[in-house]
Amino acid sequence: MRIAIPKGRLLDKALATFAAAGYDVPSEADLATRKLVFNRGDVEWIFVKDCDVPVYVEHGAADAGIAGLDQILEHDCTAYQPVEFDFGRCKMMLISAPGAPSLTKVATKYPRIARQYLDGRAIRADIVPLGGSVELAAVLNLTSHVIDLVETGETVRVHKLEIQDVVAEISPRLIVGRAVYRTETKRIRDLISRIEEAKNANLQIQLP
Amino acid sequence: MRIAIPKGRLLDKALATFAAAGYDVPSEADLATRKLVFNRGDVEWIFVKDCDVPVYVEHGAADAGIAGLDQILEHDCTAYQPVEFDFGRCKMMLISAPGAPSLTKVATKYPRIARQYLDGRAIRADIVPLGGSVELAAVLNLTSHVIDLVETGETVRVHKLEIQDVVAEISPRLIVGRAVYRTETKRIRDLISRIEEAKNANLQIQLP
Amino acid sequence: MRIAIPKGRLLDKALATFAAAGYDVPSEADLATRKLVFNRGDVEWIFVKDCDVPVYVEHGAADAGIAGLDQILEHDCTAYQPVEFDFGRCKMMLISAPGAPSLTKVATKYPRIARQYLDGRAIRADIVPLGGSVELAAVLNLTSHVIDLVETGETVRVHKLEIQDVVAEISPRLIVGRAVYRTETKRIRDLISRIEEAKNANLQIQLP
Amino acid sequence: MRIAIPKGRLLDKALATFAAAGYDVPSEADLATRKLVFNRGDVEWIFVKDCDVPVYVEHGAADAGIAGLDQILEHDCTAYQPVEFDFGRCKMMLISAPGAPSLTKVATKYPRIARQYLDGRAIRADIVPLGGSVELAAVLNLTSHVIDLVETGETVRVHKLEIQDVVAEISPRLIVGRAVYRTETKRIRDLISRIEEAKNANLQIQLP
Amino acid sequence: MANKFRYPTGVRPLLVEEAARRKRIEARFAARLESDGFDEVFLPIIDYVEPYVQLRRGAAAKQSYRFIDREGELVAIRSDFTPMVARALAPTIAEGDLPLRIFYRGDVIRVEATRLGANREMFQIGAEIIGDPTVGADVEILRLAADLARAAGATPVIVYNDVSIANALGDDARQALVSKRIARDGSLPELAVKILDGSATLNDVREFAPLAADRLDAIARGAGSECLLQLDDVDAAAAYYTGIHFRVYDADTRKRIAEGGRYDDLYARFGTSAAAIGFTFTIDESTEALNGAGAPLTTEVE
Amino acid sequence: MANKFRYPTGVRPLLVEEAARRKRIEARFAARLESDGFDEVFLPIIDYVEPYVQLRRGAAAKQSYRFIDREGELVAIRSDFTPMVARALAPTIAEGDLPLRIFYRGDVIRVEATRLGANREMFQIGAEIIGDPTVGADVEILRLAADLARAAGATPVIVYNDVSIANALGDDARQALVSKRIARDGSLPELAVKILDGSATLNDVREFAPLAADRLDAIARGAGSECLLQLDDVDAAAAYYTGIHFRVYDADTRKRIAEGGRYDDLYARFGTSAAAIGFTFTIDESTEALNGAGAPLTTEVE
Amino acid sequence: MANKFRYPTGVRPLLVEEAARRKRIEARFAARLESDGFDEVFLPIIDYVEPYVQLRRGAAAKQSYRFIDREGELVAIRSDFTPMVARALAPTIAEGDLPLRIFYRGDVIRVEATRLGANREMFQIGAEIIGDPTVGADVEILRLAADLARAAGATPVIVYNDVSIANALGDDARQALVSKRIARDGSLPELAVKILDGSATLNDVREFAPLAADRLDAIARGAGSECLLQLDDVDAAAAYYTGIHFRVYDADTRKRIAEGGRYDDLYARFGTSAAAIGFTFTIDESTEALNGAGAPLTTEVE
Amino acid sequence: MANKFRYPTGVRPLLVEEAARRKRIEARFAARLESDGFDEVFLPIIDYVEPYVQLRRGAAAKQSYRFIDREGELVAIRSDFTPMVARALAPTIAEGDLPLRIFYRGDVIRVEATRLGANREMFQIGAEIIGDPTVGADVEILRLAADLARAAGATPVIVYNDVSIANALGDDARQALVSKRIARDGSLPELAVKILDGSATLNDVREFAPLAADRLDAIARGAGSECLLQLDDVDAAAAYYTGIHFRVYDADTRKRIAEGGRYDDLYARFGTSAAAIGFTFTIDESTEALNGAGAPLTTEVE
Repeated sequence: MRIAIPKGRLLDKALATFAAAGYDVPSEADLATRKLVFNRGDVEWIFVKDCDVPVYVEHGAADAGIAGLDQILEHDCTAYQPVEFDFGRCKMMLISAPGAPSLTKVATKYPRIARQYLDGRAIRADIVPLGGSVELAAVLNLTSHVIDLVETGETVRVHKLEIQDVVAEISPRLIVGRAVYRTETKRIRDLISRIEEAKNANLQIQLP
Repeated sequence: MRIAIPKGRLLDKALATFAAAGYDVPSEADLATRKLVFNRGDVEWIFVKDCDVPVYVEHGAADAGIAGLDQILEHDCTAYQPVEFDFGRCKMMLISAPGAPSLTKVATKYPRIARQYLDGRAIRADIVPLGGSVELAAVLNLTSHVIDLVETGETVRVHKLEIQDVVAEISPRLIVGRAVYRTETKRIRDLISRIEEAKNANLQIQLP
Repeated sequence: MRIAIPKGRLLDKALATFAAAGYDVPSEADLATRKLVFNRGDVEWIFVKDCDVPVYVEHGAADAGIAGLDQILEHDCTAYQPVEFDFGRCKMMLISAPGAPSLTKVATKYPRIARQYLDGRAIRADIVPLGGSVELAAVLNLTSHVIDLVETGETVRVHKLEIQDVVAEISPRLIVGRAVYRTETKRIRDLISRIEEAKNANLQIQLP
Repeated sequence: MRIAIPKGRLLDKALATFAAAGYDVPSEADLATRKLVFNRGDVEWIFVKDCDVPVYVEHGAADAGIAGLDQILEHDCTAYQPVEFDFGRCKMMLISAPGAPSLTKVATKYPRIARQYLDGRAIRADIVPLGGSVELAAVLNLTSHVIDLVETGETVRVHKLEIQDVVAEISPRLIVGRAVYRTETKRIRDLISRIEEAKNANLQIQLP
Repeated sequence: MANKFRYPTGVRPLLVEEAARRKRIEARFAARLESDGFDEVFLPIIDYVEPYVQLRRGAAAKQSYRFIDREGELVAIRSDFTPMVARALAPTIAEGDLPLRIFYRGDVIRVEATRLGANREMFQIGAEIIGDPTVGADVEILRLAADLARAAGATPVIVYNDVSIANALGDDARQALVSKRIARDGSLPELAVKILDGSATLNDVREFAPLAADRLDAIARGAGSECLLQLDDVDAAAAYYTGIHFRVYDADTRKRIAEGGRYDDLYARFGTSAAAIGFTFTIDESTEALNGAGAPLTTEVE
Repeated sequence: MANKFRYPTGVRPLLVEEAARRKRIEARFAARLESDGFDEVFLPIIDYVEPYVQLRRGAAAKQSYRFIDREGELVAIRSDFTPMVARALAPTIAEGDLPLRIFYRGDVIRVEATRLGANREMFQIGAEIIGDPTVGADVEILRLAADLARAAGATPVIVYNDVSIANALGDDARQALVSKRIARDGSLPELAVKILDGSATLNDVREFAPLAADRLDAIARGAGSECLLQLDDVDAAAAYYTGIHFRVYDADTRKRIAEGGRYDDLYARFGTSAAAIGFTFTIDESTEALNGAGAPLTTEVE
Repeated sequence: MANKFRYPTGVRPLLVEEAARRKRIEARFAARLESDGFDEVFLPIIDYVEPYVQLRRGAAAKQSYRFIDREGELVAIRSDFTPMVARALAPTIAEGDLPLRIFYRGDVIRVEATRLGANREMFQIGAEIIGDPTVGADVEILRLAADLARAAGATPVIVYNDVSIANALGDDARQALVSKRIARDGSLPELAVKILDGSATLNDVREFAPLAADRLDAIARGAGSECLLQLDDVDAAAAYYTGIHFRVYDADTRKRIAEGGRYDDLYARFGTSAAAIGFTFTIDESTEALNGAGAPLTTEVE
Repeated sequence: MANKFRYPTGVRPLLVEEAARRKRIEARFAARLESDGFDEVFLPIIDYVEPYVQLRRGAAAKQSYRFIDREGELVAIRSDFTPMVARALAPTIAEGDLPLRIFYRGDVIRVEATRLGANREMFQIGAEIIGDPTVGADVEILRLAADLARAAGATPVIVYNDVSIANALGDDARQALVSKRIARDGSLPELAVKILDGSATLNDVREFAPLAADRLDAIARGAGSECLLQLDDVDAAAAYYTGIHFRVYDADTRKRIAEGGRYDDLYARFGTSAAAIGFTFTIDESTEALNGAGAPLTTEVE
C-alpha cells in the first residue's frame, strides 16, 4: 500500500496520526535525508508537496493520503474522504487592501475555489493566479483583493490588510482512491478504522 | 519605478546585475529581514516568487523585472524582453522513467509549455500538473514522463531517469511592460542601456 | 373590407355562402371577364388561387377569405378560423403504387403536411414536391407513395394505386386575419355572425 | 427511354421538335384523351406540369425532357442541358407597383431565383411565394414587387405595373440526366444529335 | 457564402440616413421615459438559455440564434427583453427601493420568422414599473404606451384584457376563445359564448372572475379612449403574464407596434418577489415609410 | 489552430497496428455475443439532446460535444450508449418479441475529461437483455461480463450492489454511504453504519429492503466467484438504474473496464414498458500495453 | 422538437435486420480487401475544418455538420474520407514502407442533401494504394472496384477518364465538356467537339495530352470489359484528382455506387510526398431492396 | 450551469448607475463627433466570418464567439469594428460623396482574454474619415482623438509611428524592433539600432523611407504636444494599417484607451477604393473609478 504524506504544514500531525494508528512511519532522521520514498512494513510512504497529494490519489498512484480540503477542492478530487481531522484547521479568507476597495481583481493560489466563490456571489472580478506571497498582491496594488488560507492572521495584520469574508472552512482529511477502495476493500477498511480510532483516541485525550 | 526580483535561483545574479548597472539594491541584511519590498533611490524593489515576476510586469504592477524564459512562456507573457542574460541558463527537458516507456502521461510544473511541446510533435498524452518534486512522478509511476528544468542533471541521475529530448533552452531575461515602455520611454531606455552595459562589462571580464 | 375567394374547386360554394349571408357578390358574368378584383358595396372581392388565400389573409392584404384546411396547414397560417363549412370536404390520403412497396419517397403538393405526417410516424422517407398530377409519380416510379387530396377516389382507381392511410380530414373554413379582428372587431364579428347564420340556415334546409 | 414533355406553354413546340427529329410522338387526338403516358416506338412519353420536368429527370424517373431555364434554376437541377432552343424565349422580370415603391416584399412563383437575385444585389426584402396570378400581389399591395416571367408584357400593362429589371433571360432546353448519359451514352448521344439537327434545320428554314 | 453583400439572417447595418431616423425615434422615446422618471438599464446581447427554459415554449426558443460557448453552456443571442430585465434586476432589488421605473432598448435578433414572411430584424424599446401592484401602475403604463405610440407618429389603438379570466373559464372555453370558434352545442359556458359574440359585459365576467372584473373596471375608468377592453382577446401569449395583457396597434396600418402586461410572478423566478408591469415597442425599417413623425411599424405578425 | 498534427479533443485516427489491435478485441467480443444469441444494432453518432434531458445530470450533459443543427435543435455527439439503445428500440418492440438480446459498439466522444487527466477517447461495446425481469437475466449478464473481461485479457473483479437499498435507507444514510464518512453520533440508521464498516449481511438488509435482499441472495448463488457483493458501493451513478448495479475491474491494474446494471424504467420513458439489464465495456489505447490477450483498460476514473 | 421519433438529419439507428444486412456487406468487402493485402485504418468521426480548407469548395464545406469546439476551433463531422486518410497517414509514412495498401469504412454524415431529395445518410468503404504511381496500380484499383461491386450484387459499369485532358484543352473547352453543350461556331478546339459527339479517339487526344493518352491506352489494355473510357466525362469533380478519375455504376439501376481516381498531390499537402490512387463505395438503405447479394445503391445523385 | 447569477463570458448587464455613467461618456463623445460633422452608422452585432478571413490572424479570430447559423455559414459576434465599417459602407460609396466622416459605437464581445486577466467586456466608440488621403486628415484625426480622450477625463499621451518604415527596413530589422532586442553584432541596419536606442531622427529615416519621413514631419508640425513620434513603436498590429498607426494612453494610469491609424487599402477589399483613417476608443467598467469626467480606462493589454 502506498500512502502520500504532505511535506508542508500538516507533515508532523499526519505522521503522528499514522504512528498512533500503529503504522511504522519514517523517523525524523529518515526525513532529514531528503529522500522522498520509504518502505516500512507493507506500506510505501511517499512525501510530496501538499498540493500534489490529491493528484497522486486521484490517479491511483497512491492508495491513500492526507490532504487539506483546500487542495481537495482546488483539484476537484473525487477520492473518498472517510476521516476528517481536528488538527490543522484554518479558514480560506477573502482579504482586501485597506479601505475596502471595490472587488475587481483577486490574487490567489486557488483559482478554482476563487472562481466558484465569486460566481456564487455574482461578483464579476478577474482572478490572477500567483505562486506565493499572495497577500503582497493587495499591498502592491496588483489586485484589489486576495483569497488565501489564514491560520493566525499575522500576515494580514502585518500588511494592514482587511479580512472581508470566509470563503471556506478548511480541515485535513484522510483521502482514499475510489478504485482501490472497491478492489482492496478489506485492507482499506482496516486503514480507515485504525485512523478513525487513532483520531478518536487523540480526541479523548484532548478533552478534559 | 518598481522592479520585480525573483526570490529563487536567480536572486543573487539578478541583484548583482542591477548593482553593476549602478542601482542601489537592497543588501543581504535587508533580505534577511524577510521583508519583500524596499525603496532605494527612486526604485521600489519587490521580491516575489520566480513564477510571479511575469504576472506583476504583465499587469503593470511592476515596470520591469528579471524572469526566466520558462516562466515567461508558461504565462504567455507579452512584456518586451530587451536583454537576455548569460547566467542561470538551463534546459527544459523531457525525461522518462527508465526503459523508455511509451509517452502517455507527463507530469510538469509547466503545463502550457508541455502542451505546446506535445502538440507540436503530434504526441497524444495527458498532462498532470504538479507543484513540486516533479521527477518523483516518473519514479512512482504516476506518469510515464516528466517535463522539467534541468540544471546539473543530478536529480535525473539519482532517480535513474532518462533524458529524452530538449524541450527548450531557458535563459533569464530583463522584461519590461509594454505600456510603461511607451509612456515612460526615456526612463525605460535608460534602464535597458545600463543593464545591457552591465551585462557586457561582465561578459568582458569573464572572457579571458 | 377585402375578402379573398379561392378560384378553384371551392369557388361556387364560397360565393353562394357569401350571397346567402346577404353580401353582394360578383355575378357569373363578372367572373367570365377574367377580372380578379371586384368592388361590390363596401367589399372588395379578390379571386386568387386556392393556395394563395391564406397568404393574403396572413399578410393582412385581405381581411378574410375561404380556404381549405389543406392550404391553411401547408402555410402554417395563423389566421382565426371561426367557421368551418360542410361543403367541399375531402381527405388527404397516403397512396402507394400497387403492391404496397416500402415507403421511401413521397411525391406531394403539400411538403409541409407530408413532413409532419412522416415525422409523426417515425417514417424516414424523402419528400419530392411536385406541382401537379401527383398520382403519376407513383405510377411512373418517381416515388413509392404520394400524399394528395382525394375527393371521389377516381384518380386512384384509374391508376390502380392503393390508399394506405388518412393523413387529414380536410374542410373549408372562413379565415380572418388576427390584426383586423382586433382593430375592426365590430365589422369582423358581424361578418362571422352572418356567415355562421348562412351556414346554419343551409344546414337546416339540407337536413330534411 | 422515357421522355418528359411539359404540358404548358412549351407543349406544342416541344412535340414538334421531337417529331422533326424523327420521333413518333403522340398525336393531338392522343393528348385529347387526357392520358399522360404514351408508348410510341421505344420511347415512353410522359406529360407533366412544366415545373415537374426537372424533378423527373433529376431523379432518373425520366431520361430526358424539355424544360425552361426558369424551372431548371428554380429546382437547382443538375441535369445536362445539351441543347438550347430558340422558341419560347422570354424574360424573368422584376416588376413593381406603379410609382416605384421601395422594394420590401416580392411575390413570386420562383422563390429560389428571387432569393438569389436579391442577395446578389444586396437587397433586403421578404419573399412571398405565391401559386399564381402573381402580378395581382403588387396590384393589391400584398407586396411592393413581383418577380415573374414576362412574354408579351400584356399583364404588366393591364395592371399598370412597371418593369424594373431583367432577372434572367429564359430559354427552353433539352435536359438529360447525368447517370443515364454515362450509362447509356450511345443512345443519349443519338438523341442529342437528332434534336440538335432538328433545331438547326428549323433555324435554317426560318432564316431567309 | 452566396455573396459578398449578404448579412446573416436578422441583422444588417443602418447607414447614415437610416441610423439618423432610428436615433430620432430613440431620442423621442428616451426623452419621454426619462422625464417620467424611468432609468435606463443596458442588457447583454447574449445570455444563457437555461435560466429562461421554463419561460419560453419550444418554438420560441428556436427563434433565437443559439450556440454552445467555450464552457459547454448553451447561449442565445437576445430575442426578447422582459425576462432578461427580471434576471438582471432581481438579485439587486432591495425592498426599500421599490417601486422602480426602468427602461431599456436594443436590438433583438431572431433567426426564424415567426410567420410567413414576417421580419426578423427588430429594435425594441421597453419600460416597466417594478414593485407596484396597484391599478394605478396599470393605468400609468397604458397611458405611457399610448403617448409613446403617438410620439412615434402612430394613432394608437390599445386592445387589452385580463389573462386570468380565460384561465378561470376552464380549458375548453379557453381553447374556444383562442380559436374564435364557437361550439353552439351547449358544451361551453354561456359566458364564453357571450364573450365570443361580443355581448359579454364585465358584470357577466364578475361572477367567474370577480377580481379581474373589478380590476378591469378600474382600468377602464383610468385609461384613455384609445384603450379598448376586448374580452375575447385570448391568446397563447408569453407564459409569464398574470393580469392585464395588452397590444398597441396603429389604427392606420393595423400593425401591432407594442405589447405588454402585468407579470407579477416573474421576478420571483429570479429570486426576488416583486410585482411588475411593462411593455415593449418594436421598431423596424418600415419606420422609414413615414414622414416626420416616423411611425414605427412592427415586424411581428401577432 | 496550434498545429497541423492535432485532432480535436476526444478523437484520433487508429493507424494500421492500432486498428488491428482494436479489431482483434472487437472480433472476440462480437463472436462471443453472437454465439450467445445477441443481435447487433447500429446507433447514430449524433442525436438530439432533448429526449435525454431528464436522464443526464448537468455535468454529464456538458461532457459531450453539443451544437445547434440547421433546424435550431440542440444535438450532441454520442457520449453514452444505454439511453440511445432504449430510444432506438422502444418504438419497435412488440410484446411477443421479448426478451431481446442486443449488443452494440462504437466510439463515444467526450469533450471534457470527467476528472484530472482522465481520458476522453473511448470505444465501447455493450450488451443488454430487454424484457426479462428475472434474476436469471441478472446472473446471465454478470457471467457474460466476466467472460468478456477474460476474453479481453483481464482478471475480472465484479463489484455489485442493489441501488434500491440505499434509496430505502433515506437521504442522510445514502449521503453517508456515498461519501464513506461515518457519523458515529447515532444520527444514522445502524444498518448504514454496519454497511460502512463492512459488517452488514443480507439478513441485516432484509429488514429494510426485503426484495433487494432476496434478489441479491439469488444473484450471489448464481454468479461466479469473481462477483463480490459490496453493500457500501453506493454512488451518484447514472440516474436510470433501478436494481442491481455493478462495475467490472481488472484485478491487476485496478482499472474499471465495464459498468452495468438493471434499468427497468428506462424503456417506458421512450414509449414501451420493458425490463432491461445490460453493461458497457470501455476500451481505450492502453489496450496496446498488453500482449496477445490485449486487456482493455478503462478510460474513466470511477 | 417536432416529435419524439425523429433523428437529426443524416442519421438513424439500424436495428437488428438492417444492421445484419449492413454487416454482411461490410464483411464481404473487408474479406476481399484483407485478402488482397489491404490494412484497415480507423478515422475519427470529427476533425478540424482548417486542414482541408483548400480541398473543399464552398458548397461541399457546408454539406457537413460544423460547429465550434471548446477551444474555439471550427470542427466538422466526417463527410468525406479521402483527405482524412491522407492527413492521418502522411505524418507516419516512411519511404521504405511504400507502397501501402489501406482501407477504411464508416459513416459519413451530410446535413444537406446534394440535390433534390438525395439522401444524406451514408456508409462508405474505401481503399487506396499509396506510393505506387504506376499504371499497374491504376489497373489494380479498377479491377478491385469491379470485383467489390460484384461482391455487393451489382453489375458494374465503370466509366473513366483522365482529368488532365480537359485541363490541357483550356477553360472554354473544359466548360463546354462540363456542360455537354457544343458551340458549333468554331470557337472550340476541334478535339473538344469530337470528344463531345463521341468521335474522338486516344490518337486525337495524344496531340494535346500525350502522357494522358498513353496512360489511358495502357489502362484500357489492363482493365476489365466493364471499364469504359468516356473522354467526355468531365466534371467539376473533387479538387484533388490529378490523373484517372472514375465512377462505378450499377448497370441495372443506373445508380452510382463508387467513385475514385488518382490524387498524386494530396499527400504532399499533409507533409509527405506520395502518389496515391483509391476509391470509395457508398452504401445506403436501398441495399435492402436486393436479395442475397444485397447490391448497394448509392445515395448521391451524380 | 455553475450558478444563477453568472452571465456568459464577456457580457453583463449595466444597471441604473453604471448605465448612467456609460451614457454620460457616450453622450460626450457623440456630441463632439456630431459637432465635427461625423455621422453615425449602426453596425450589426453579428456578421459572417468569411469576408474578414484575410484581415484577422488565427488567434484574433478565435477571440470572438463564433457559431454556425441555420444555413451552415460561420458567423461571429462582433469583436472589432473597423473592418465591419468598411464592409458596410464600401458598396454604398459614390465618388462624389467623399470624404465621409463616420462614427459608430457599440459593444464588442470577446470570449478569450487577450492576455493574463485582461478584460473581455468592452464598449467601443470610433470615428473615421473616408476618402481623404491627405496629411490634413491624419492631423484632424490625431487632434480629435486627443480631445475625446480629454473629454473622457484622461490626460492623453498619443504615441505614433508609420508602419511603412519598419516594412522598409526588412524582416530582420522589423523583428528586432518588435522584440526590442538589439543584436549588436552588426547584422542589423544601423538605422534599426539607432531607432531602438532612441537616437534616430526623421533625417535618418528619410534615406530608407522618404515618403514616410516627410509625412511624419508634416504630422509632427500639425499635431498637438500630446503626440509623441516613437520610431521604435513597431508591433504586430492589425494587418490592415498602411501608414500612420497610433495609440492613445492615459498618462496617469498608463492604460491604453484608444488605437487608430490609416488603412488606405481596406475599403478596396470590400469593393470600393477609398483612403481611410480612424480610431477606436475602448471603454470599460474601470471608468467608474474616476469622478466627474469619468476617464475611460482600457480593457486591453497592449
